[in-house]
Amino acid sequence: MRFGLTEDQGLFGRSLRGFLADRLPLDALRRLAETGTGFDAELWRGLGELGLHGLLVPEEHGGAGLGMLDAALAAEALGYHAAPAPFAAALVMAVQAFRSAGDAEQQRQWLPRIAAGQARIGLGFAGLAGQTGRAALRLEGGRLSGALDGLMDGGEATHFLAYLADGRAALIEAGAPGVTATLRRSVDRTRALVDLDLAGAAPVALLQSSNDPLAAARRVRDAGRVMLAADTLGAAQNMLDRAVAYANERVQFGRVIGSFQGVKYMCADMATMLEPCRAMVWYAAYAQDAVPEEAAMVASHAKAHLAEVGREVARLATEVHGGMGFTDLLGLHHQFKRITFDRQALGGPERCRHDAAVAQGWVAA
Amino acid sequence: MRFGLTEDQGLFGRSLRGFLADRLPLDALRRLAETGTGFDAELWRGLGELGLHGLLVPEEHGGAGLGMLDAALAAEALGYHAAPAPFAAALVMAVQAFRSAGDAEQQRQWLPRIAAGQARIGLGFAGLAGQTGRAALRLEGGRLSGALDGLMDGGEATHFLAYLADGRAALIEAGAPGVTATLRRSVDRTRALVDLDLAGAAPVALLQSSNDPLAAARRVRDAGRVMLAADTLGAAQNMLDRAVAYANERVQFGRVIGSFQGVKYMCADMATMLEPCRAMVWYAAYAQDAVPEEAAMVASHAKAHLAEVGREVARLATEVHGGMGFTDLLGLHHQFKRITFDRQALGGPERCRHDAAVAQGWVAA
Amino acid sequence: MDLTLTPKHRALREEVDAFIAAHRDAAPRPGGGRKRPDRKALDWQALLLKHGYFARTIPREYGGFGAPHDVIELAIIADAFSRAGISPGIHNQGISMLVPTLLEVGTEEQKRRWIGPTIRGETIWCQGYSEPGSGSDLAAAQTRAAVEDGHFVINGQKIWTSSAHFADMMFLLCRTEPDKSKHAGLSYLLLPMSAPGIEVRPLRTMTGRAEFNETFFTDVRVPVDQIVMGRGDGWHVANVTLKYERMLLGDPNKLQQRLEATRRMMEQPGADGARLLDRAEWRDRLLRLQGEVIAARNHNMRLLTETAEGVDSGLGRFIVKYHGTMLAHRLASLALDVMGSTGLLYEPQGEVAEDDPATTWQIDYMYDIGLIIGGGSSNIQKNIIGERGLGLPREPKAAVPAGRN
Amino acid sequence: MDLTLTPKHRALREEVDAFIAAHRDAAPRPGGGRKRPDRKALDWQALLLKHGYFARTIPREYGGFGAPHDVIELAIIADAFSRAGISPGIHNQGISMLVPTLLEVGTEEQKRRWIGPTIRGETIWCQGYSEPGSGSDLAAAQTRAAVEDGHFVINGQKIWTSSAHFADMMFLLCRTEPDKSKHAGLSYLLLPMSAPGIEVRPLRTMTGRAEFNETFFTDVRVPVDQIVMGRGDGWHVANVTLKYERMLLGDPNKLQQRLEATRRMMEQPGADGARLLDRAEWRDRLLRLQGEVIAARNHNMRLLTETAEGVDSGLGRFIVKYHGTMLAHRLASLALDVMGSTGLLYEPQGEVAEDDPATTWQIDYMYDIGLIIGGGSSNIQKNIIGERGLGLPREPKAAVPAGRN
Repeated sequence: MRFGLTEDQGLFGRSLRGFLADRLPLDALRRLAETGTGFDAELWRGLGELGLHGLLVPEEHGGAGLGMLDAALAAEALGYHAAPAPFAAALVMAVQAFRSAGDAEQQRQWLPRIAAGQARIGLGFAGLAGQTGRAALRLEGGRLSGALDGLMDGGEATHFLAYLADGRAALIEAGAPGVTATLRRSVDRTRALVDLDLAGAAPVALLQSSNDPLAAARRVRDAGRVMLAADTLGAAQNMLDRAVAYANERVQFGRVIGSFQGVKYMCADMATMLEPCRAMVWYAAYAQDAVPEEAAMVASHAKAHLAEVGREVARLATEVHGGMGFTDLLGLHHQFKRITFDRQALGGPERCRHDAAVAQGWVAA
Repeated sequence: MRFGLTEDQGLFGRSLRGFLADRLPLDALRRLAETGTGFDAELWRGLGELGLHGLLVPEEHGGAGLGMLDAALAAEALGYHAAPAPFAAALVMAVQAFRSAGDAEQQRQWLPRIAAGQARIGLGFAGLAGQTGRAALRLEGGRLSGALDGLMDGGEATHFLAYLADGRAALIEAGAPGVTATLRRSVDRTRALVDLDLAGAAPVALLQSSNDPLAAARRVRDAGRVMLAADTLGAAQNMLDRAVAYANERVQFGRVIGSFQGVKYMCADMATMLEPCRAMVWYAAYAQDAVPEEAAMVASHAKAHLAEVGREVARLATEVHGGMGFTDLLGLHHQFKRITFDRQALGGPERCRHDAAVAQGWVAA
Repeated sequence: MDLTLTPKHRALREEVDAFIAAHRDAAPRPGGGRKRPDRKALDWQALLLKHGYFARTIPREYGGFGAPHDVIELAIIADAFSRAGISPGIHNQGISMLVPTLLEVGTEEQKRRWIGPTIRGETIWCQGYSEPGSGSDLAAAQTRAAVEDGHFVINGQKIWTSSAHFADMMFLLCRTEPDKSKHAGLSYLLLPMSAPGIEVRPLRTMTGRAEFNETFFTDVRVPVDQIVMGRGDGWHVANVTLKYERMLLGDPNKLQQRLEATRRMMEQPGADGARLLDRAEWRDRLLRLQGEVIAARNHNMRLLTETAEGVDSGLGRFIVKYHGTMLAHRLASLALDVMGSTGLLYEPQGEVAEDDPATTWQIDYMYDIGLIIGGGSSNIQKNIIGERGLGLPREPKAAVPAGRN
Repeated sequence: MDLTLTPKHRALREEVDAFIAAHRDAAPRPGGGRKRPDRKALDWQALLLKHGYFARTIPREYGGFGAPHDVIELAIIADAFSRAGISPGIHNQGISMLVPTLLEVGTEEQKRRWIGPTIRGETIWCQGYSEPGSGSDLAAAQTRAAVEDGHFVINGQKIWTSSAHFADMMFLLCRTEPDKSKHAGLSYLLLPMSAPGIEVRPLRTMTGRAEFNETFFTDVRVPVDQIVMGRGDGWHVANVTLKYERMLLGDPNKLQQRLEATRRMMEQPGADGARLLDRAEWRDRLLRLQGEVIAARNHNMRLLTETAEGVDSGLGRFIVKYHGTMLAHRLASLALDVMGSTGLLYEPQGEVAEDDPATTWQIDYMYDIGLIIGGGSSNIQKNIIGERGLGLPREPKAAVPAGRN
């Protein structure tokens, strides 16, 4: 009966941040971002050792069996450090997809592989989440053809989970015959997008065990939205922390700039917007597991609200840094772009708010 | 070939402001606002002597034959001083109504009376402009029945011009049989609203000479919107001017508060929002006379934009004054409420922007 | 995070919903600025206290319900009232600021004496903080109190004393130690407004009502034991009160209440038969505010949990007033826009009778500006957030007082 | 107000429209931050100059078109290009800042020498203003120039010198009179970037490109006559340039260009076949920005008229940069939102080739933040607006430098 993190959760968040701070000093981040694949084998291994791969995978399938709030804390830490690591799609949405629409055998087969870090699944959602780009897939005679743009976490994926318009999802092996995956570098060089062209590709699994495939797909979408919201929370918090530190250091006109109300109030405005977002993200994540009647609404609201706050914080924190914020020297832009990515992926704020209205019955889908 | 006021226009604006500053010191304004009728006979006479009554009435009908930009300058001055005087409806929209939909005889009969200050016409527009409230009028056998809420400038009106849903407008004498006019005090005590209940009232004139009555009605609406935008420009400028003066005077923490960036930047933000509005209002007014293809779009845009800017300036200027801004002591609230009135009358910003989209063919009406 | 509702919580929710359904006609209309509670409001308050829907965790010996602190319970109650658009009880400066201040730093005797009548709405308090020369700069207060014959003898002037024209008591920040430094020379006294030598001059505000006052003190005598903490501790006590004032002014239940009320208006067909909720540009505005209200409410739940666990929320608490008052202003703005031209009507019914919705919203809209200013203006809040919340340096002292250029 | 189009104006409008229709394929893509003009851009520039669609009012003897100042003509031209979404020519610091500075305070010889090649896009200028220790506090510049043998000998360091890595010339603010007070000790020099002793180190920005540089000066020699105005006049000249920079950065034609481009995107059917322009929440956002762009454009027309009539616009001019850059940022924000997830793709083609729309908008979105910061950050702009525009007092000097608490 409390609204807050457990001691374990606090510890988990801190240790993950500590690990990332250690592994991703600016020069390392800069180097890893060069590739634009959003993946680094060593970082991936390290995150696996911390238990990230199987975070949401039930213990019976070799995971830690933790909940969406734990995953949100991980996403926040990854966003804070702009970590080039598959997560929202590969380790959260994919697990959610198997759990909500995979049959027992599919879960037994795939969830342990995800937990072991062997299956890294890029995931594409298109129309169902308000993504733009091509989204025309046909499943005929067990073969999948067509195009799906903008798969998340697809940079060095072993598999792709492609959603069909009816809410079913097909798992496809990267490199299988008929599968052409084109890496598209996104503005956020720590996370790539993949465009998929399929010509009679044979899925290795078809997730269709839900009674209501569209509802199952929406739950996957909602999980993803919460993760992107949490990612923005982390990235924006990082930018605010650095803006405050910079304002405490930088001298202009004979004074530390943080002593000028102009700069101080920018920091205060950022904190005022951002601080309530923390509890909002916690609740949105928690609701995915524990408050089904509110889950869809709060997931979409968290995504939309964090996108709006994130954009403001991204601009203001950069402004506080003056010219330095605009350069590559401090690397502040990694978080800036992280926030851009989170906003535009899986539906922008207008779309998310629309979905929140649908979830409340204010308007038809 | 210039974008600006003529020397005459500058002079006209200044002399009107000077007159109003002289006639409306705070104690006088406070007294006149008590009634809530938006009318004072002495002020009305004085404005007539300055030529305001017949400003837009053609010279052949005893007016000055000036244009909408001149009227906007008058509206701005009236807003600046929160003058309790019928104007937007009684002296602009009504004239526009006669000119666009009155026949020659009606113009000959009524325009001189308007110019002489004898006919003070309250005007009601309802659905056509996005007003809320009752708007159900029936014209049967030359008799008008039904209800129309929120007539502007109706406080001590001699006549009411009531628009029908088809764009025709009926002129009704106040106090005639079947006419019940209920004065409703608005939050802006310098301008009242009147609710009209009609039971078989006989119009003294029916304005129906336009080929396209709805288009004629929209031109009247647009003229009114420009006037309300200009009124907000004046009221907001007044609030900004006073905020700056107060910030230059008031001492806190041992300093004039205007020397604090916190206060200074509020003033700078207000000026940055408001200053471009001046040219916008000029152009919107000018376009009513001279750029027919843009007239509807810019009128609605000016109304919407000034409403948004006005609301921000109203809040910020009050904030700069601290507690004093919230009291009646400085009378700042007269302009605050003027801005509230301008925003909510003749369609709020969303409605006005919608109309701007319609005017550009972006969407069907 | 554990918001699982126990059977006890579910029962409470049903109980509150049933209570509201049974008694909703007895509730006074929420919003509309400050008035002295009328009979209806007092009766409603008594009913809420009796059921533990108000002052739920305040000990019984001080007049509360004496329930153990349970964030979920408080949330269930607040949520039920705001969903239903029903007044959750009286919120005034005595209840929301003085009571928690006394609970935190008052003596046992002070708690027993003042908390009960205050939460019942019988004793109305006003706040004697600001002075004409020191609105934002509270610690510069010049109203002085000298000790004579076991009494403080008060002389000076306060301003912005809301409710002073109908208040029974005042908590007063005044200078008792003129020899000490600015902040160390203040004390925090409690005094009856009926004391000889107090003159209250109402200040009419932009709402047209006299919600604030100037209060003049001429040799006003107060027994020396009517002090909270000790002499010279006034700045400390005042800051405790200000902390609760910030929480009061940012109250998320009020935000939720407004959001729901606005949504209900948008569900009504307009003159053209269409509902604004069906227009995407309007719906999006409402949704955007809904997202912010959700964030504010979740944040409040977090703060309540931290308070219950004795954690100092720091920054999380400092932002509440600025965040909440600005959001409240935007909610009232939307409500006015929804009402359109009919929302311009403004015919307040005075201190006692209930106002119509248009008038109530207009009052709220204006009063919000007052709340943005009062209790430490937004600029003061940003100083607090920046300096105490984020650790940024203070404004340096000016070498020469800045004047006109 | 007289915007009546004369037959001459109507003819011009038709002429420009016809020109655009005939030549639109020759135009480089607008937006996307700063690059050295490529062949296509230079050819386009030459074409515009020849027709008088660029540098229309600059005298022929300096390389312009030599038309008399006519606000309507300029508006007709700007409007035609922005409606068509076609590049209106090169806007860089040389053209928009140095050229008007020379026209205002340069010598006849300086005008004849520099304006022509600059407006043709052949001579690229960079601005040597900011230093590592003085970003916002320009007058604190420490780069010094001592006179020896008829030359200034420059030593020091500049930062944020945009385009320095491909510029031909620099206008430099440096300290030539070390004995004089802060503002009176500066001079404004013109020097070739090829001069020995200049080292340019590119600074990669968030766009991934090197749009800015650090520039180091070691005994760089410049003939003493390559100064604008006299020794010690540097602060005055720099402020003339800054005035034009503010105008450049708030350019309303760029805003109009962006608005139109965004509207066109919103008219395209999306993946689900629906047009965003048909969704009221999107349309309302576009409309709101359209209203602001209209205000900015009307305001610009007013300023142009005032300039032509020799009126000092004061406040009206001071707000332009802050207003324009913030609005540009919001326009780019909408454009990105319209593109959604496909707008995330970012594959810049380097200094020469054209970028795809998603990349171009992302660059603009980021570059806008740079523009909000550069040329005097928004806070500096607000100081100028508040102090010079509104007459509010300056920040008082600190008694003790403020540091950490």
